[in-house]
Amino acid sequence: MLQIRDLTKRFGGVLACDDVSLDIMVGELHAIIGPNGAGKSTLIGQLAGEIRPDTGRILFNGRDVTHLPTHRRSTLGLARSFQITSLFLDFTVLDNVALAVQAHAGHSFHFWRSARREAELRKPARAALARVGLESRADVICANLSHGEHRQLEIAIALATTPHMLMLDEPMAGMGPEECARMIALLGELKGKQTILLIEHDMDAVFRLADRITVLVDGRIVACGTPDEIRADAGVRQAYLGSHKARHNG
Amino acid sequence: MHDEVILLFEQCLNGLQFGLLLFLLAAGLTLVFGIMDFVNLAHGSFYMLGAYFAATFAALTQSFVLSAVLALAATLAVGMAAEVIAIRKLYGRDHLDHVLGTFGLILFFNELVRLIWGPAGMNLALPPYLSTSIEILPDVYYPAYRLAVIMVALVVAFFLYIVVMRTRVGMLIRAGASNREMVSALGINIRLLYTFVFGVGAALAALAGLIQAPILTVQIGMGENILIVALVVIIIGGIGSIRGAFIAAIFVGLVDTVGRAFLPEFFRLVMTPAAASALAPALSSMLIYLLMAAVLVLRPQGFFPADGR
Amino acid sequence: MRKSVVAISALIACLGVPALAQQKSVKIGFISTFSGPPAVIGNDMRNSFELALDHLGRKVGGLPVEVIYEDDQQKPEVGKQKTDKLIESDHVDFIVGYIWSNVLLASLKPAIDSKTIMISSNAGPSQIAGELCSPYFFSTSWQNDQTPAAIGLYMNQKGVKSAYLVGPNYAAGKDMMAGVKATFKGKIVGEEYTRWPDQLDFSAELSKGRAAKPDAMFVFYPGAAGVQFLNQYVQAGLKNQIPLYTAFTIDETTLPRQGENALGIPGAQEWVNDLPNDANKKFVADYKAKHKASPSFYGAQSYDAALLVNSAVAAVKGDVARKADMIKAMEKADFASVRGSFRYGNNHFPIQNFYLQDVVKGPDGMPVLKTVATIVKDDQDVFHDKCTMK
Amino acid sequence: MSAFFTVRSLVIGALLVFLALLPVYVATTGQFFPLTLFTRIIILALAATSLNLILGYGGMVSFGHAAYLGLGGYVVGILAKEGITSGFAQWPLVLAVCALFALVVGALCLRTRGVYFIMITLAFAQMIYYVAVGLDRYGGDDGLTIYRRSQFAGLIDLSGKVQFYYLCLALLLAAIWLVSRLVNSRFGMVIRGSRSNERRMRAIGFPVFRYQLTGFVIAGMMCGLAGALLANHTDFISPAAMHWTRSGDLIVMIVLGGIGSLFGPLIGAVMLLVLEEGLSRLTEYWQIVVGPLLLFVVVYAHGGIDGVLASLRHA
Repeated sequence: MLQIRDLTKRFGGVLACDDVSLDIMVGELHAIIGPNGAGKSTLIGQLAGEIRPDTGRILFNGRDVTHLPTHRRSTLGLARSFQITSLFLDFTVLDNVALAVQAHAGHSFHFWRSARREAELRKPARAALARVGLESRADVICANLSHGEHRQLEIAIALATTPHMLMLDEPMAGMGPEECARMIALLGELKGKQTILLIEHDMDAVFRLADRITVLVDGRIVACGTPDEIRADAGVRQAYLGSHKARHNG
Repeated sequence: MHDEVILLFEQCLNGLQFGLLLFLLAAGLTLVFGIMDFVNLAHGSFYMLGAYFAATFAALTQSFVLSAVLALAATLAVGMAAEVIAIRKLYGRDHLDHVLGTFGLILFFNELVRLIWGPAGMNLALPPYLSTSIEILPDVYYPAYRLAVIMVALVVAFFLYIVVMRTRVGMLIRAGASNREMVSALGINIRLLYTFVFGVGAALAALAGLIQAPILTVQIGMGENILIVALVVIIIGGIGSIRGAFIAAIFVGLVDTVGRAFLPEFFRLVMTPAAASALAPALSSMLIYLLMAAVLVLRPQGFFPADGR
Repeated sequence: MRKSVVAISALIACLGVPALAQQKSVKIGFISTFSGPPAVIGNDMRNSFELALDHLGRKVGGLPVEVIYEDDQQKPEVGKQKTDKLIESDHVDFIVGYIWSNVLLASLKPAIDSKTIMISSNAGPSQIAGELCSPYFFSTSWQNDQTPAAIGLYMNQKGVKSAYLVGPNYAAGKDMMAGVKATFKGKIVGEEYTRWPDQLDFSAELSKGRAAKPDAMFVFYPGAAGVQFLNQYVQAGLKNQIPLYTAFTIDETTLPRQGENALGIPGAQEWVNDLPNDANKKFVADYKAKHKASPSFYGAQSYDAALLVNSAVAAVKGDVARKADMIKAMEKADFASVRGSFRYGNNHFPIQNFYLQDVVKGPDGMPVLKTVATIVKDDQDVFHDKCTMK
Repeated sequence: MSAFFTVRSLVIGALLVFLALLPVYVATTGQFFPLTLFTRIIILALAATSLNLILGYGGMVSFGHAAYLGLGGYVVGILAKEGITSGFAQWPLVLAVCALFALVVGALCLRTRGVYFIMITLAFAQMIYYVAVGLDRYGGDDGLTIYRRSQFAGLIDLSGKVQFYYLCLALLLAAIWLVSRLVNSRFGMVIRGSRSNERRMRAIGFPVFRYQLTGFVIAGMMCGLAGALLANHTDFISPAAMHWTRSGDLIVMIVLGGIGSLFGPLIGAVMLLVLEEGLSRLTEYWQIVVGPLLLFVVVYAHGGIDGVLASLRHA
């Protein structure tokens, strides 16, 4: 599904992404973990098209998307959620998702019919909301939602674009225990139906859901394999501990 | 041929003088913009107030220099008062609110001046020692006043550069430009710094205003058109950068003055003198805006990205 | 007995009233510039117009007069807006004033369309003397080109061979340049226009003037611009190098601020403060008494405008609705003008003499304008044949 | 139903009835000045409505929108001077010229964001201002008088004050209705979405630039039409109509009336110009009130009058 070939990105002195190569298989839930500042957000930024890599190539379904603008990648089926919630706060929840449906329902140069009354937009939007359990909040203004609901809405919006691959940037960030549980259940449902790239700190969620895990430290891949391999891998543990030491004198 | 060279030389001096004047106006604007991220359209009003104060004090004290100093002090006070009463409420709002709020201030200051000084406008007579012309080159006469303006502006530019670059206050100002929250977190009374910087910005605009007073008449709304040119200068120079403002101001000053002086000759070949001299100044003004549009499209941060210097 | 006298006089009074009932007072709109530097000119015009009304006993053609003053801020669009207001909201019978040709040109159409009689007491653009002339338009000043044309003749008399012309780039500026070029026999070595009204920095033009080395320089800069130009002309050391000839640049409103700079610089004028006729003596004396300053030609022309309105309303005995008759009466111009008698051309522009004025030291040492000679008699503008009126 | 009879819709309804019946009042009293005043208010409300489409709904703060007022006026003025006075030729050309100018300017401006967008739109408007000043043949600084209004072969006589008033009112209401359709359409949702969160719009797959540019062009054409009406109304056009303070006035109208609301521009236009006319009779210094009032609205009442009316729903 997604081939990343020796991606490199340097911000001044900091080498945020150092010659990363990675393949994501169709239908798998691939998790990426690593300490803060390991370059996870830079990686997803380059995949989404918001950050332009210095060198390297990204192939999505065999097509080179390295320099494609963000909106083109989304229409090709590459959806993402944001680490810091980024929604249409002055729109209703349903409008938020309907916009995502509209983005993938042909061009928007329709000037006359009211978009809010177009069933072909509203029905799929309600379906996406149902999948994340927000259908009861459809007509609430987005700003009035709780933080957890915002995170769920991020997923719903990403799903509404009927993506081939879903990139989730720390969906569990800032969530309470029962909200985490509900999110894990949701991701469990999506597993298998969708190729998912999950970036997350919540270890037990990662190890319970992920088919394969990649560990990123200081912009480099230190390990990649099944949850059991990673759990047993000495390098990973050392890298996690070592990276703390490395950073002090870095 | 000799005359042509003299003419060009005189025009370049005029361009330099206009450029330095623009710098004084732009410096205040870019400081306020760079540090407080605040778009201040009322900056032109302080330019006008400086001219009015200078003309009033000159009538009272008969001394050009004394009236200039008093005018700067008065405008500094007005600037600080405006910051405390109105500007302070607009921090943190988006730029549309800044533009609108200060647009309201322009209307207010114009009417206030009309109320106090009346509609007729004033003019600032030059003292005798400044109103002659000096032979700077063999039989080339250049008005003494314009030379004085160039000297004063250079001194102020140098002084400003030193303050911003070398002193503690300067360091605070530059820090404020790059990271506002950090400076306030360090316990520095950021509110006082803003009031002071805004006041200094107003004083700089007043200096530009009172310098132009003897050349142009002092009247209501005199600051509105030159404000736009100053905004163009700080965009080209890079918002928040004093060095950028200086270089861009000189460049814009030369382009405008030389264009206004020599384009008519060029157009005279193809059209009547009247049409030529209507088109020439219009084109030289347009040149400046074309330049800014090009900068904005190619390098949205301007030539010298805002790093406070 | 006394009661009956009172009753009878009351009866007569109310009898008399119906005759005039339909026109209680004559409403006049006066548009000039009362803000910014040119306010000096506007005030001179207002003072002279008011003085004329005082001399007429605050009555025009026997009717009380109501004057509404409006400020055009020296902007054509504002002048037009105020003209519209005077016509549609105040329903004035006459509109008087207009310093600037561009403001007058912008305000002409609404007045002519609404058949409101318009009297320009200063601006005289060539277009209105020619193709845009109208029965409802009268001028008590001159057509722009006439005065500079007179200066052109005077420069020929002085044997000037080459001239460098400088002026503002608006309707009147172009007329003035055309006027000098029409009569001046010598070579024009340079013709520079400056942005109007905000450009008051003439350094570029003065440098070019010096470089062109002409026999003389001609300049047209009314009001504050004239003060600025003269200051910078002297500052640039040109005073003794190149003689200067002017039109509408040195007058009683600017002389106080021009001072010595203006000494020895000639200008042409259709009205001068020392004209020997009685009307002028009374006008100048009363003006000086009331305002401690001498009136300018702007004021004199506004004074005449008031007398012209009076002659019109008197001719129709107060019934201002009879516009055609008023126009016929105005065409006769039978009132004691401060510039002595003058006739109207077919385009309602005056046919009058032009005098040469020089600036000399007055008895109290202050510079004063003095008439030196009459350049041309009964001069008519060159555009009157383009006007379709009889 | 109760939502329909809110205070806001009652006030707007009353305003529209007043505007519709104004000519009747004028005919009875013979006082024509209010008609001239309100014709100008309606035309400027049309211009403000066009700006509100991109500024209020689209978040594109164009500080040079008066350029289209001037462009529309000058196309009519220049054609009239060259002898072409048929409205059927002039007005389509006005729309074409404004569309072209908006396309070029929009394509360049929409590459920038925030204060740079404000400055670059201002720059292009100043450029058109100086082009007009430089057009010596068409009067330059002195302006250009239009001796014959746009002719529509007897269909509508623009010099008839009442007919012209109703034409302007009809065009304004049509514009407001068009905007109401536009902003709720798919196109409108993209424009409003880009105002709310442009980064998210891109992430979900919207090529935002082309929609914003389309909005820019539509607003430019609508304002050009207002410019043509203004030129016909005042029989005169001068560069001053495009001065940057005129663009400022348009923004003030929107903010005073209620930014991003359908009738905000109309309310703002009526308020500002009636204030201007009324106060200027009381005191020559009327602007001393408008300045601080604007500051007050910006700082405290961000929704403008429309916002205040809306909040009165519970009253």
